[in-house]
Amino acid sequence: MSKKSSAIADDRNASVAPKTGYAAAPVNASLSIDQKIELYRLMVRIRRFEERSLRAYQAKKIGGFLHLYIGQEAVAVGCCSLMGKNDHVITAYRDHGHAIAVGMELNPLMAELYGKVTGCSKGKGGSMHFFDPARNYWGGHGIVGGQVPLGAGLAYGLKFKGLKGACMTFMGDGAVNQGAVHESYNLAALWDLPVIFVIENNGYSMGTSQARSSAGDLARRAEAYGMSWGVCEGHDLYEVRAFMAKHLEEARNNCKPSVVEIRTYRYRGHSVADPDNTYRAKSEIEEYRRTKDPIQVFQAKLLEEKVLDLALVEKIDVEARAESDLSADFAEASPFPTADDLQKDVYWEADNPSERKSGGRLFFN
Amino acid sequence: MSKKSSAIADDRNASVAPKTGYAAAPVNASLSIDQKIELYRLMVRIRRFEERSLRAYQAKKIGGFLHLYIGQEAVAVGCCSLMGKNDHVITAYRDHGHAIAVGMELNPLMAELYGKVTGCSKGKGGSMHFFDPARNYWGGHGIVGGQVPLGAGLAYGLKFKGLKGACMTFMGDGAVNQGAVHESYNLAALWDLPVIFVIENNGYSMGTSQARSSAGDLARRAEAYGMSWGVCEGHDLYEVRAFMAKHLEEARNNCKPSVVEIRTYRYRGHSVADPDNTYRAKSEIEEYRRTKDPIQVFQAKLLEEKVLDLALVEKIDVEARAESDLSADFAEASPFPTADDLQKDVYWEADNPSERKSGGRLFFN
Amino acid sequence: MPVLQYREAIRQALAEELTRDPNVVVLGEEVGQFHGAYKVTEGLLAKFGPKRIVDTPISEAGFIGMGIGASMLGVRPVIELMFWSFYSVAFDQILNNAANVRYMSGGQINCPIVIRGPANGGTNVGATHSHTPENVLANHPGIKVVVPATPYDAKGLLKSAIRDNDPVMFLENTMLYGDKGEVPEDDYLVPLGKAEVKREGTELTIVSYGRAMILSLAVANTLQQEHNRSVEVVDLRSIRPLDMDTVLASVRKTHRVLIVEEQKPFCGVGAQLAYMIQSEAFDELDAPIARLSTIDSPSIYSPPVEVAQLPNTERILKAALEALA
Amino acid sequence: MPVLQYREAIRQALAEELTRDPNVVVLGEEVGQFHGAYKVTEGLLAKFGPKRIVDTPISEAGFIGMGIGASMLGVRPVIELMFWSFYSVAFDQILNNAANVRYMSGGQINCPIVIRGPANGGTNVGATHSHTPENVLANHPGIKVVVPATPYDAKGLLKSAIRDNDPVMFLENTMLYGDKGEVPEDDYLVPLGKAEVKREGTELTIVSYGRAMILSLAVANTLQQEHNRSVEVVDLRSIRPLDMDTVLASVRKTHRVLIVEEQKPFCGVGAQLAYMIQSEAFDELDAPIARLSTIDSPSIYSPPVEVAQLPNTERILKAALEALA
Ligand SMILES: Cc1ncc(C[n+]2csc(CCOP(=O)(O)OP(=O)(O)O)c2C)c(N)n1
Ligand SMILES: Cc1ncc(C[n+]2csc(CCOP(=O)(O)OP(=O)(O)O)c2C)c(N)n1
Ligand SMILES: [Mg+2]
Ligand SMILES: [Mg+2]
Repeated sequence: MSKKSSAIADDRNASVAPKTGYAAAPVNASLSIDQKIELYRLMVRIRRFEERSLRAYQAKKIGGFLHLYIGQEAVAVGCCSLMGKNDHVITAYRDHGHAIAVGMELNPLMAELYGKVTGCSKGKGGSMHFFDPARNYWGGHGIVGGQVPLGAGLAYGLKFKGLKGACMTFMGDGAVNQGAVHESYNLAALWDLPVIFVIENNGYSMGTSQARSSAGDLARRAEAYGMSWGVCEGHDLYEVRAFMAKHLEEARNNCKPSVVEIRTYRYRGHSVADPDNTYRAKSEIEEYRRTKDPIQVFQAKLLEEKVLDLALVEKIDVEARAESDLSADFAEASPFPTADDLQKDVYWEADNPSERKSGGRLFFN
Repeated sequence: MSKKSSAIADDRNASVAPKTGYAAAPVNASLSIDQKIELYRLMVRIRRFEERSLRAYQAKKIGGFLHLYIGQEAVAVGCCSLMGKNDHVITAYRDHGHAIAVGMELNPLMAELYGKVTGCSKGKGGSMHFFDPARNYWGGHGIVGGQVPLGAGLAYGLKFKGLKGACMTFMGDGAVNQGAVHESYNLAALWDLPVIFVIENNGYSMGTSQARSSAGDLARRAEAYGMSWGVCEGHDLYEVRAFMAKHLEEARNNCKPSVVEIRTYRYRGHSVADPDNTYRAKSEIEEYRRTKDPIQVFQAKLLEEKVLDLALVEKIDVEARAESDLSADFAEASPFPTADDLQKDVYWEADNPSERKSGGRLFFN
Repeated sequence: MPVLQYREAIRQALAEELTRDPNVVVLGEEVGQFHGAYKVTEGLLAKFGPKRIVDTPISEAGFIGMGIGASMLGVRPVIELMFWSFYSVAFDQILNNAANVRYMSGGQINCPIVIRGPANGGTNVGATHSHTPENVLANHPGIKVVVPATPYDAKGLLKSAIRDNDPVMFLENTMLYGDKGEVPEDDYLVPLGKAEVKREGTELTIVSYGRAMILSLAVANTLQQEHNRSVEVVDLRSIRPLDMDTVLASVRKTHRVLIVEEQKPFCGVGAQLAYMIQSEAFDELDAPIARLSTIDSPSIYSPPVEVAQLPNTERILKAALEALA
Repeated sequence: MPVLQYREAIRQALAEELTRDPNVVVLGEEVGQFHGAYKVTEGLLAKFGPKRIVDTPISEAGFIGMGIGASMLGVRPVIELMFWSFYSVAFDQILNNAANVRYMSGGQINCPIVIRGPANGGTNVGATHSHTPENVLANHPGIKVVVPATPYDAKGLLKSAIRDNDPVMFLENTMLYGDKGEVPEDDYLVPLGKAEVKREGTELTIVSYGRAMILSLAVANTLQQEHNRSVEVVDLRSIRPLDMDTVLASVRKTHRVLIVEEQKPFCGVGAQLAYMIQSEAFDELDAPIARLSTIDSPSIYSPPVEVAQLPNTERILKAALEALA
């Protein structure tokens, strides 16, 4: 969606460029007003989209799991906003935020949740399996840690082809204890793959706090492989961008992999169907929401910078809600796949019968 | 085999107790002359056994793989000589040394290599799968890294049962890059399991040098999990014992796991059938053999200590050769299992039909 | 008799065995504080404490392998896989270590573990979360495989599985967790490897297990009521050991067979059954053995199409009518 | 025509495809400096350099997953598993990622990888190293599975596999690496999914593949020469896609079937074949479909007993005579 627009943007001199802190980091200082607004808008769109999807889930329009990203928006938006042409992204099942952050439209995303043929994966993947290779977005993966070797492979592919790019490979704090993650760390470090392993540490894997699942510090495990690493706070978009820009440069320019931990928080249960009261206090959530909500934090900064004013804040919100509603309408109006679609998109050869080289049966009963 | 015996042992005052270095470490200083001789003898028996098995392999008496431990004897003997009643050992496929070090007789080992029913695993496991649970020896495992979670589990079992013991979980330098190893590290550190992960670093995984397979230092990866770690030289039995004794105490007494790297070297190819000239120079092997052969090194020390004299050295060697030859004769004379044995030792229930509780077919065709 | 949910029946089996045998320990992701992703283990942590009910990190290869190692020392771990689909990351531990360690040690080592959790489609969780690996597991000698369909069987089979000295893979079903049935409070066992004729009939034998069996039962009733056809339904309950006698007895009675399974067809359990039935009762068959499986593609997310992909009552009815024709 | 070993035929296929397509890369443990554990890749490093021939650490899940990721960007990795048995530690990457990524992305992503290596028993390496996972692999839609038996087929099939846009699992055999046969030097392809009648006959169809097919051929010759019986041998070559037409045509000719496979029986490939044959050619069968598999236990080490466990010529001859009786 969403042409750039704003009252303030027309009057650029009115904005106040921040001189200190992360906002002053080159990668942020160089942002135009429009760009800042768009970053803000992206976060709002993610939030409103997910809130809308939650209502659809409660209305039983959506099945299976729905892992909401609410509270973590600055991570995906901050990271993905730094992507150049040859930069790639892959993540786990909590993948809505990244999808929107790389520029996917809401309609195919909502339609995917509804299981409709107009969905980004034709209704075949669902919430956990959003993909948009054309936007360098490689999913959306349901097996904890399973996407991490793929991320190393995307980086391998970039290097093999001599492209100057990096692959941001996202995972949760619970994923770091999967063996495949460590195998990937070693391969990346051994072969200098341009990959950044991004641990989105929201404190919990389902109902298990970091302390109950992981010995030691998370990103620091990079040291075991002689890789560089870092930690940053994930509620401040400027901080995420400033921090990730360095790691991306290292990856792109020097093929240096790294492991980074971005501290964040999810407001909702692990997935919509899961309860949320056995392992953390409500007050913990409230405290975060009050002091560190990434949208509020960035809004406050942009208000201060006079990039936003309250009217524009309101307008962006209204637009995002409307867009989300429209995506739900779109999804609702779209057709389901049919049983005939079941065996499409399984084999390239079956989908391209005129180019099929093999014989015999591909499917059985 | 092998009652304790020696000319010198009768004349204890003749021996010269070392005052410095690893030999003076309490765990070594407290060794009796007989015990020292037995440690030496164990190494010689391992070497002669394996040399004999190599000849049997060349004579096509033995099939499959034969991964010789020659050159690494001080590691298994040093570590296993420290075992108390509740200490356990598990290792990979290069498992002959550990088997002899925990006290297994040569006959069932050689018979296992010959695939005979008198073998320690009834001819079912072969070289890679020696077991002797009665001696706390849990194998002998063919999948690289696959034994490591089992080792953590043995430690878990000890702790669960309230026993003061530790499990030494051996692996090669190539195994450290398997995911299951890292998952085990995390579990051990998180739950304080009494396990020592022992990396026998012989410099190569098949034809791949450590530098070509592993980023960073090996044992140091323990830091990633907040575990303690250490490195020692593996050609000096005294050093191995002094070093491991500390780690064992920590595990037994304080349930503190650790990762240790013991630097060693194998003289032979990865397995008998494998060539050995593509990845290392002959001179490298010769150099090690000349300066660091664990049997030579310990022999020299014990000669100096007057624990051994040349006659006894010769006697031990002759006995070990004879014992090895006898084990080959035993193996040769033993019967093979039969096809009827194939389906024994698969299910406990099938082996104990009178106690069988289930119905139906356990086997198919 | 008390009426319990399938999940409660499993919980009761766990609680009874935890009480009976101090070596039993329940391990898995979220089994403790979170009460289990599907609430099967609800309340067990409070009752048995953290030594017996252990929350694990997300490290299936690690903690399953650890369980196997502990079992060699006499601990009896009952390990929850949040989804059986996650066996994919622990495959080596299960199918090399658990399945082979007894054999490779010449019978010296027992591996009394149970791995349990749901293995099914139907809840719109897509291809990565909908594996039904009973065929793959049972392919490996050394392993036992159980798939209970009712609360009664779930409790009785799980208690047998926990007391079994061989590694038992226990495949539950999220779609059945809420199903209710009579479950005795006492200490009964359902032996592994005993099929049960869940419904008698004369014209067609449906061989099935798990939720597909429940659906087959419903179809058999429809066939009786609406088509006046008499269908026998054999519930295998165990895949390995396998009670072929009960299957063959039914085939000799009806002379027609339809196998219904929630499996991807290629080399599914139904294939093995078909091979054995034709091998051992060839002359008893009045028609080819029919088989209804999940439609052969990765599991789709789209809720209505997933229903169509699985062996639903409509598809079973159609297949049964064809088999009866 | 040049006579090559099976391993040389594979090497030639690799070299030709490496030359043809700059995106092809060979990855695996010891494939470079060590020339491959079984010398299949000997000389390739010298010829193509370390960018194209890559030695990996022992991290099958890591480097197979990496290969899958790279393939999504258009690299065409041919990954050697030193033994197919080691797929156990990479199972998730193969059967969730490679098999499903096209589907879950609604057809947006291709995964043109080949995973190759030996999958067989017979060399006394015991239970952990003797898996034959063609059934498990082919169970998963999205995956293709090929098992060549001859040098000619090995080269032609591997070249097809490398050019294929779907993930192809290529199962070789250490016992066949030294076998020799005529292999054209030119750029021929053997298409996936085409069985071949390796020997014509009229009284019995043996359906087989891989080394079991080679043994079956020998037995068929013995049966002709010593028993005057005429046996047709169908070599499947591909397990998925599967050429049922050729199988069924042979069954319609001979009316008797013996399936010979180096598989653990429960849910092996032979079970699926038996189901399909009886389903599609029930009335053509003069006798139950017979099947000879590996004797059902973990693979034994003891060399002579391992011979007895596998489908050797003696066992095949006995089974064939029974099937002909
Ligand atoms: C291999 C595997 N094991 C378990 C699960 C079930 N599971 C899904 S998400 C999750 C928690 C992951 O937590 P984290 O990595 O912190 O990500 P977050 O949900 O916080 O984004 C678990 C246990 C899974 N999908 N895959
Ligand atoms: C999972 C797995 N991958 C590969 C192999 C083949 N393999 C057996 S031993 C070995 C090298 C292991 O080297 P290291 O761990 O250093 O032990 P060492 O042989 O030096 O004792 C390899 C690659 C295997 N057995 N298992
Ligand atoms: Mg988390
Ligand atoms: Mg080594």
